[in-house]
Amino acid sequence: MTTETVSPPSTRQRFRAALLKAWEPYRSVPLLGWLVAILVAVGLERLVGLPLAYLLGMSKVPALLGVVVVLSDPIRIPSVLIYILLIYVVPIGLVARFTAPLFNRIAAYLMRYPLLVTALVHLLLLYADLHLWASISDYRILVARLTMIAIIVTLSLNLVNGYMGEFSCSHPGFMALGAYTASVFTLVLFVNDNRFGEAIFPPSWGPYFFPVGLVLGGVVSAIGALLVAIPSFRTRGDYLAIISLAFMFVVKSLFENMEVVGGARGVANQPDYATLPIVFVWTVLSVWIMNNFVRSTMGKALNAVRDDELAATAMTVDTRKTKMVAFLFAAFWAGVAGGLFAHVLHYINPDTFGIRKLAEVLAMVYFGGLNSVTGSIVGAVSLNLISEALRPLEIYKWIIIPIMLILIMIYRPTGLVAFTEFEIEKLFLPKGETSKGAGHGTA
Amino acid sequence: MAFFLQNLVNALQWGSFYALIAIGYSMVYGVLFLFNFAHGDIFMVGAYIGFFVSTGLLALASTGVVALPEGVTLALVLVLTLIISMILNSFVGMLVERIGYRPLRNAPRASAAITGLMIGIILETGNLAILGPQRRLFPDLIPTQTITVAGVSITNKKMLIVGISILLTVALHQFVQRSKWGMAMRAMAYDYVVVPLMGIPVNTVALMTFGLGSALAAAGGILYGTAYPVLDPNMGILFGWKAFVAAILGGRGSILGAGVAGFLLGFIEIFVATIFPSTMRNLIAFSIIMIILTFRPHGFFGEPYSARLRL
Amino acid sequence: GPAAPATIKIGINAPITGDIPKVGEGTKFAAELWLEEIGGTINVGGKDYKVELVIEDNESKGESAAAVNTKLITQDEVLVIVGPQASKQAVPAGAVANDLETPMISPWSTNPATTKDRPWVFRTPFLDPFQGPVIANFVTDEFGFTKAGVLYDIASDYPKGLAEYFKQAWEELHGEGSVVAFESFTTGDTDFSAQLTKIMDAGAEFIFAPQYYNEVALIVKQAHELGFTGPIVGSDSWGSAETVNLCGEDCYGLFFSTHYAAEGATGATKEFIDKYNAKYGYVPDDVAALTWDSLNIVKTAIENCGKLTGDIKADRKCVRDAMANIKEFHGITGDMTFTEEGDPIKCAVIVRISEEGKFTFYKQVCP
Amino acid sequence: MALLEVRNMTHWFGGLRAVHNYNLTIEKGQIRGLIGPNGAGKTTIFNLITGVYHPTEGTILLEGEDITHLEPNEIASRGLGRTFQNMRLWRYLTVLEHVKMARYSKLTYGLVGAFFGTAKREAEEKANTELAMELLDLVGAAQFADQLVTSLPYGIQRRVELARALATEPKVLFLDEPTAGMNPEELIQMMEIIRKVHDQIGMAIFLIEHRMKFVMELCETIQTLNFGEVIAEGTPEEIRNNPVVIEAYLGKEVEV
Amino acid sequence: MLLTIENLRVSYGNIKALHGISFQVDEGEIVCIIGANGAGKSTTLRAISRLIPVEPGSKITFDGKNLLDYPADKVVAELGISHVPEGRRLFENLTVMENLRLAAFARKDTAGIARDMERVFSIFPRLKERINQKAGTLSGGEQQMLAVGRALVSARRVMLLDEPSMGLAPLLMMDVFKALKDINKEGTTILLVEQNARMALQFAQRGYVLETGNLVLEGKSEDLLNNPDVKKAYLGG
Ligand SMILES: Nc1ncnc2c1ncn2[C@@H]1O[C@H](COP(=O)(O)OP(=O)(O)OP(=O)(O)O)[C@@H](O)[C@H]1O
Ligand SMILES: Nc1ncnc2c1ncn2[C@@H]1O[C@H](COP(=O)(O)OP(=O)(O)OP(=O)(O)O)[C@@H](O)[C@H]1O
Ligand SMILES: [Mg+2]
Ligand SMILES: [Mg+2]
Repeated sequence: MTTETVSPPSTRQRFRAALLKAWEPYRSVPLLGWLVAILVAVGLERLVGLPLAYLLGMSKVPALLGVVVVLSDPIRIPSVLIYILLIYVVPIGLVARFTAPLFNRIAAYLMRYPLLVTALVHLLLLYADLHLWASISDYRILVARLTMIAIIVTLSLNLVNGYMGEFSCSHPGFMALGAYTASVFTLVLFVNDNRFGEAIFPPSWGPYFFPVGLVLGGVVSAIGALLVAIPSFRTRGDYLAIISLAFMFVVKSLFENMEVVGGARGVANQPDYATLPIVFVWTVLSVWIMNNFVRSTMGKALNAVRDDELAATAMTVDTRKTKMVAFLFAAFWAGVAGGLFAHVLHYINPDTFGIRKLAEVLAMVYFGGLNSVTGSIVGAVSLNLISEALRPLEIYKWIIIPIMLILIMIYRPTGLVAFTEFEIEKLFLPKGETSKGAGHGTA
Repeated sequence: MAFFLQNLVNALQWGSFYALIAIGYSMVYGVLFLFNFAHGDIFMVGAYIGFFVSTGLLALASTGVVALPEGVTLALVLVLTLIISMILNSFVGMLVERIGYRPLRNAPRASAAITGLMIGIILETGNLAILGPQRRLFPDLIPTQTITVAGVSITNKKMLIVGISILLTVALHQFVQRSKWGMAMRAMAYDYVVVPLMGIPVNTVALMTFGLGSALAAAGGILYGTAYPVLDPNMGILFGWKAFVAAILGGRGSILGAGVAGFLLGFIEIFVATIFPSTMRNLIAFSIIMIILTFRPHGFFGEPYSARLRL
Repeated sequence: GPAAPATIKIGINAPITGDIPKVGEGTKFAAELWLEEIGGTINVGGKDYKVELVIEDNESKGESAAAVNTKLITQDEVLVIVGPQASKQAVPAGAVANDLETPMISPWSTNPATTKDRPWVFRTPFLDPFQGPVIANFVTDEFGFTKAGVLYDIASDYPKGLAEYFKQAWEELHGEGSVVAFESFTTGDTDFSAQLTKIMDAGAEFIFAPQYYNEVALIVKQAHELGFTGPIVGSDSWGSAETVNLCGEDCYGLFFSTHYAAEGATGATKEFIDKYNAKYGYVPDDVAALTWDSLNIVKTAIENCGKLTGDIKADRKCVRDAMANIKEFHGITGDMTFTEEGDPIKCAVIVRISEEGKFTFYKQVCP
Repeated sequence: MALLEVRNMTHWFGGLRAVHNYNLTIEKGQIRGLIGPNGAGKTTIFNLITGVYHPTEGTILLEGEDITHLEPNEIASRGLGRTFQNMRLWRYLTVLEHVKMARYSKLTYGLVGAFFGTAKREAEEKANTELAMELLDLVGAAQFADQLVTSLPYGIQRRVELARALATEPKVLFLDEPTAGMNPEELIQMMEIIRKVHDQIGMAIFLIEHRMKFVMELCETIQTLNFGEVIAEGTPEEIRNNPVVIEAYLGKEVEV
Repeated sequence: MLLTIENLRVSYGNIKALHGISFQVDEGEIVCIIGANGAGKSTTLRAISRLIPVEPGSKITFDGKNLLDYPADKVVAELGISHVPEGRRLFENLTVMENLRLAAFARKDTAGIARDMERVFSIFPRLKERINQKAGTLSGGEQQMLAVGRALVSARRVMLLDEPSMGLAPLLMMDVFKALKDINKEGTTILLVEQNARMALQFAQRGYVLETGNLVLEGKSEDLLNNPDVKKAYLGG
């Protein structure tokens, strides 16, 4: 018995229809086509970006699609728009549209190979896009790395808050556990540092063992998660919310009191292991694994537990185990993300992992969309970019972002793109009428 | 012994604030079943409103419009400030309900929680943007008189604060348990869709819940201002989260429970700081809470319930 | 761009929102005042360069400060960065500046880690290891006390560091255990009754509280309410007009060590204070004074560099070298020389809060 | 040995004795009914047997094994499937996913499979999809497989619930008012479906109903419950004419 | 006419539930609406008690007043129309007594309330035994009793009943309908929605048949009971 709003006004519908019509030709562009088109655009930017920027009266290639420039220097708006149009929109549009048949054929051809091959081809292209785009400036690289880490955190929190329908507040704590563990791991073993002394192994080994440190961080935070999970999953209700909140305070306070890791001053000097490709690989891995999980019956059991726990148990679902697994799993990834985060910033302190981080991560989850892998990516990327872009607004940034979020919540209460996962197989399919048969034949 | 008693007195005062804010949380959480993460900031707004009202009143008094003895003027200002601020702040709470929560009645509970969180951030930043970065000094409405009994120093402020807090807790508890409005609030927590079928105006009930909670927050803010007279825009954040913990520790829907848990949190914090290195305050206090909840998952006065985030 | 007139961009990395917005404001105001003061230009090798300030908010967060530095360096292509203020942000931001080879000077960060092993990072204030003994010596000489109580914020770099250096210095003077109570709290706490009760119970003759202005007011008032009658001594973080605004009469007669005393200041210091006061309506904090000095150090370095090539990398290197080579600098917060690490050696001032609530000069203590 | 045996089961809710000294034996393939006035304790008996509550006294044996203190999911995976009086479906799962979910305890691919999508997982999921489609076909809901349940008509939802319970491979199927909210037409359809399912799979069925037409036509024997105690047990004919049952439950002018 | 519905149209998002139905209920009548699952019966009742918005062009008149001017709570409190919703919708966290007291929320006449409560307890003695039990722990049938009880206490002019027989034991069902008849005799108009069409038609004076959002038949109960189409579709042949 819910009260739904009446159908939207017709002007909006007409606008939508026009938009859809303009979009029509692009429906038949496969993912491959888009990736190549973007590659062309970022390649173009490398070649002529700077001269074009000079020509338009800017001293630099606009970072983050020019939003930063626009806000700090509104006279530049036309220049930025022209730049974006010439470098991104037009090339991508043209290439995507006119190469669509070609790439549909290639995509269909790729379908003959195992999924892994197709996936690798796409990932390589995606990374090439990212690399070319970001390496124009260190600022872009930093933002790209932080954004990808945010994707891991957001997705892992979505497992708990979206898929499992609990309200967990402990993610900053898990990140802290991962960040500290990974930092101590690399600093003790591979870095000559005045806190932990001489490196035990040759520093050049560090990058190769970095994954071990990250996994270790993930494991430690999963163990921490056990402390939260055992009491909270004994009964139903909002206990997780409160116990996890307490846990977050406990972790923060614990590190503040641990002199070995610098107490409130934190730990610095983490080596630069979390480079763009490394973060990219971990992000892809985490998205792939979490996406796999939520699409399996084991993962769907989370939804069953959320929607009706009693029914789930009556249908043989081991609800306690299901919740535990998902929660520890989510904590693991938050820990990994924390480890990466520490190595991107080269500095962490307990204060980084407090209430504010919590508000940020929660915002990303709910902005992007509950119960949704795509949504988590959308949420993490958009909020990170928006918050970087709005920096020139100083104080008003923290009025505008919350207002935006409230509006999203009011008009789309479950977030922008809720309840969607990738079907990896379908993602790579060729598009449009030419390919219908091909897709089904191989899927 | 004196040392212990002194800490007991300190803890009572500190707990009062947690209690007052926890009650407000409990109103909305226990009653409407929503996390109102803006509540800590509503407390902050209450304190600021109290600041402006009381400075205004003091300025008025100093013009000599009414010539009363110093003590009487201050007492009058305190009472007026309490009343006016509670009313004004209840409007703030109702506004929050209207903007942030009413449109989300049909949404998942967690979404409303996020709106609350965001409204909280807006209140903090808005305060900073409008009033600038300097802290405000809350006027001294209760000239401190310290009584020392057996080595324990007790101030008139402390007694007043503790007294008012207990009074408000009990009064609100009675209201929610006994009055029909209170009953309507509890009903709404369960199923607001059919509430109008009983002839109950849903929106009024929701507004009232937020209004009452916010009025209490204002009282908390003003008392807080008299005890810790430095106001800053972020003062509500940590307070709010901790009071939220207390609200649940008290048991869902139990106003009394929230009050008791608020005081308890105060005790734990003060005594942890007394016995252990005080840096371990949060560490130990929250560990204790985790342990309590492990063995008493429904809090002190709560009943088992199985409702969960509606998605 | 190449067509634009030659400008020098100076990045300001300030906490405009977040925990310490007043610090951000002071930074911003001082920087703007400074820009006015120099007429918007710096003369390098006979050529006038227009100066442009790029002020960015680091939200009082470490990672954000690092991001701000990265942006300032790679996106805005600033020549040099002034800030961040608090050590919490200056430590991570310093790493970025050092890695990207851009000179940075923090006006306020007193944590040794900020500049340690970072040839590109400098600072203007004296360090905690210096200030600790200054206060210990002062109290010993002035009052002849032997039992100290300390109350500090453990979650904040500055108070924690300073409290520890003080403790070390005090115990060197009066022996093991002479700090009878070493009590802490966490940022955001407002009730210190438990700690104060403990300190009093331990028999401390005075309390050292290296805290920020907002906490100072609460600590002093609560101590008085609990019946503490001894002096409460502070550090440079007390040096804000807000301290007296918030604390009122409770703070009159108390002492703290700092960079400069506003009341009774003379010469350039007084000039700065008056200008600031005239423009913004209040007496500048030490942050503002230190920011002012930092900017002037930057200016001196740029001038000493002698010539700007337009190649930003080379110019940054030139400025850094010039900065490292400044041996003597006469600032409004005192005269300073720089060590290897990029830290200044300078004198501290003991200030007494007068019965009118003014910061009056009491004595100077030099290393 | 009986398939399912309940011995001297008693249950108290605080001070309320909801079930008293209840006994039951069900053999393979039987269809048995449980009727009684509202609040007699029927649903409670279901909940006790399926582990939602644990009885204050008494034992429950499934194929001779004591299952009294097992958790609901363990009991369900040993072969007691059920539906609920007020249909408990999952709001955000599709019909197909509902049925597949009931295969949870039969999955063997483990966490490795869930995380990394092994070949074993693909095979198992595929097999379960096929099985689920068969069951949906059996209850006549196959064409709704990809829809969310909330958008479906009530009658279809009941069928989905039935298919879901069947997917647990029950040895005994517990149906709590399977026709509540259905019109006579649909009631007859439901009856046919249950007959069909019973013929094909051959499990035992234990059902609660207030619709006498349904109970009388389907069940071999019927228990009548009042105030938590069995007041009559027998064939439909015996029950229909039992004065105690008429007095307590059916009333004089029964409409069948 | 007490209640006149004209061209009532309702949709849930894009799903059109009612396509413009019109019917009337006279003072003191018992009228029933029958129809298959999903026909829109419950939707009709929800529209009358203003729980869901209606589309423009719909008209509902009650006692000469435009009912659409009243929000849901005023429909109960001022117009005296009560509604026993589908699926009972009790406040399961409150006790039986609290549920009943809440139902009297908008009433001021203490004596009247007490009388009505007594009446509820005399019709459903079982409720009296359970007076301090939480509604959520009542059995299905007990919950249904409480739902009807609440409506009896909240308003007495018109009662909208949505499948009151669902989940009731045969004997109790008789009791409930008898009680409803009594209530009707005392002047309460009843609009009933039922799956159990035979029972409903035996109980009501007039009936309407709703099919996928349209009214397809109307008439005296006896006529409908004997109508072959109705017999085939709704009375089980
Ligand atoms: N959790 C509980 N706590 C307290 N009492 C309960 C609880 N669950 C059920 N009861 C009581 O136990 C009795 C039996 O309830 P049960 O639900 O088994 O009835 P039922 O026979 O299924 O009735 P119906 O046909 O109306 O569904 C009822 O009086 C009910 O109020
Ligand atoms: N909240 C809702 N959201 C979307 N559609 C709904 C909603 N409620 C009802 N409907 C749809 O509106 C139509 C009419 O539903 P309604 O509940 O009025 O039917 P009904 O005649 O009462 O059926 P039943 O006998 O099952 O109670 C149905 O197609 C139903 O699916
Ligand atoms: Mg039942
Ligand atoms: Mg209906």
